[in-house]
Amino acid sequence: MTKVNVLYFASLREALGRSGEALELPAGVATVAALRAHLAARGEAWQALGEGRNVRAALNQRMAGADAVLEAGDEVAFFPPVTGG
Amino acid sequence: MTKVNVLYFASLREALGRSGEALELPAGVATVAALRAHLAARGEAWQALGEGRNVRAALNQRMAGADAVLEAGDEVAFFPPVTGG
Amino acid sequence: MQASTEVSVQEADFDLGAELAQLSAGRADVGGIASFVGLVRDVNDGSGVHAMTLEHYPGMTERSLAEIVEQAKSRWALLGVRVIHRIGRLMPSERIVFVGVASRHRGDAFAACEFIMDYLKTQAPFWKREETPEGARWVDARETDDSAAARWERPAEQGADGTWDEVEQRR
Amino acid sequence: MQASTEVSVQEADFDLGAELAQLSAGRADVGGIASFVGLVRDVNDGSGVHAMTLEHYPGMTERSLAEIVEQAKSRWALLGVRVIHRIGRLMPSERIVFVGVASRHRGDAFAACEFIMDYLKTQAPFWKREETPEGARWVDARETDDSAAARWERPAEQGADGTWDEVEQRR
Repeated sequence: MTKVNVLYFASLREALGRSGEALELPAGVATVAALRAHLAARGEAWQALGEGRNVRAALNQRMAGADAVLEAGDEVAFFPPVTGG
Repeated sequence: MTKVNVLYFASLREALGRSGEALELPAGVATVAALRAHLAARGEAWQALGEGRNVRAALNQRMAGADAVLEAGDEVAFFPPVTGG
Repeated sequence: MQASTEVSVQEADFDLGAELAQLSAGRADVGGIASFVGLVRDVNDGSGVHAMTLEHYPGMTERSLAEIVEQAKSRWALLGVRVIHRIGRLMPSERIVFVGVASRHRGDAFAACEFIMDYLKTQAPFWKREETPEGARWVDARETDDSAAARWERPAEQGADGTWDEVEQRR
Repeated sequence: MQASTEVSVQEADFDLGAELAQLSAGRADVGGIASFVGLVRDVNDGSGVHAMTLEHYPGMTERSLAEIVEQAKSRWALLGVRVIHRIGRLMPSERIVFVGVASRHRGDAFAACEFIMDYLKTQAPFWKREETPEGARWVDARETDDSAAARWERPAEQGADGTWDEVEQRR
């Protein structure tokens, strides 16, 4: 069982109506990209995570590529491009 | 009669032992370069203005090239490359 | 030794003069301090802005700012760096961000200061939400910020910090 | 309107925080302020420096600084500029020069601030005399300052301000 903690920020947090969730990864969901596709497949608001949407990801508080591999206990965050400064 | 005011700054002022002088331009001395050569020809310390020495000039408080033409009442300054900031 | 006070993420405003003075306090080897202050503008993308709220990703924010500072220190000869980024609700003309860099020579100070700002703009997890007469809106990321950050990339480093978009483009 | 207070050549020190605040006082269209402060270092070219005296060319100094500021304003979209250069005898870690530039966007503020510093270093008539254990000495101009200024030259402008050296090289 691979449990991860997922966080959502900014417009994505607003669109999804939540700031995060604890999630058990289904079989076959082993990368950031796979997790994103899995979440987008929930439909409706979750399509904000769908392909073509400008979404960034962080794995354990570091910017992460789509191929980054997930492990139990990881913190995965999805958010729009940053706009600070 | 073309009278100009000549100023010397920094290491040049020190080398020449003066900060300036009123000067009547001899016949044929009509440019910044000619004035510089005329002054250098005074010999000894004045060779600090000689060819090959790194000297800058200003005409009426603007950086001036060697070919700048002198007129009566002009303020001509000679100094080493600036080192402010 | 300085690491603990180099980066601050805070709601409170700060004293610019004091922060700048701190960068050369008690030492006489600093030749120059380059700094940048970002302020809330009352107009953005053609709309009036009467307030702005900055959301961030606690933990990652501090970590990413610290990493950006470390990168700057590895590229230029720096004697001191200070980064302050505010969060929460801010009014027009209030300060958002401060970056100050001390060095022996001005070239290093300028380059590192601009580098930190450019990277902060594209790498640090902050998001701006503006209140306008037409309602609240999330600020869109600017392509000019991406290109500003990209000009600092050295060939050997490209792709090293593979963001999502870069990875997608490589497919 | 601002021209009268944009440039100061003075013996007195100044309040950095107040100068920076002044650049965006009473307005909310400033998005960023880039600034630079130059300080007296206690070591230069391998010698200890226990004091420095700045000589200048009264009249030309103010004029050349004002012209440098005007050039910067013609090249970038600036909302405010402030240049302060001190003269007289200064001790290590004392401030020598301040350049602050306000703009809507940070790119313009950074570029104009660095441009003004680079031009000031090569065009404004100031000269430094250092007191060292080996005696007093005039500071030599640095070639790196010339090349720093040269990178801002645009093809159409080259030679336009023909300094002596340029003219000599053209012979």
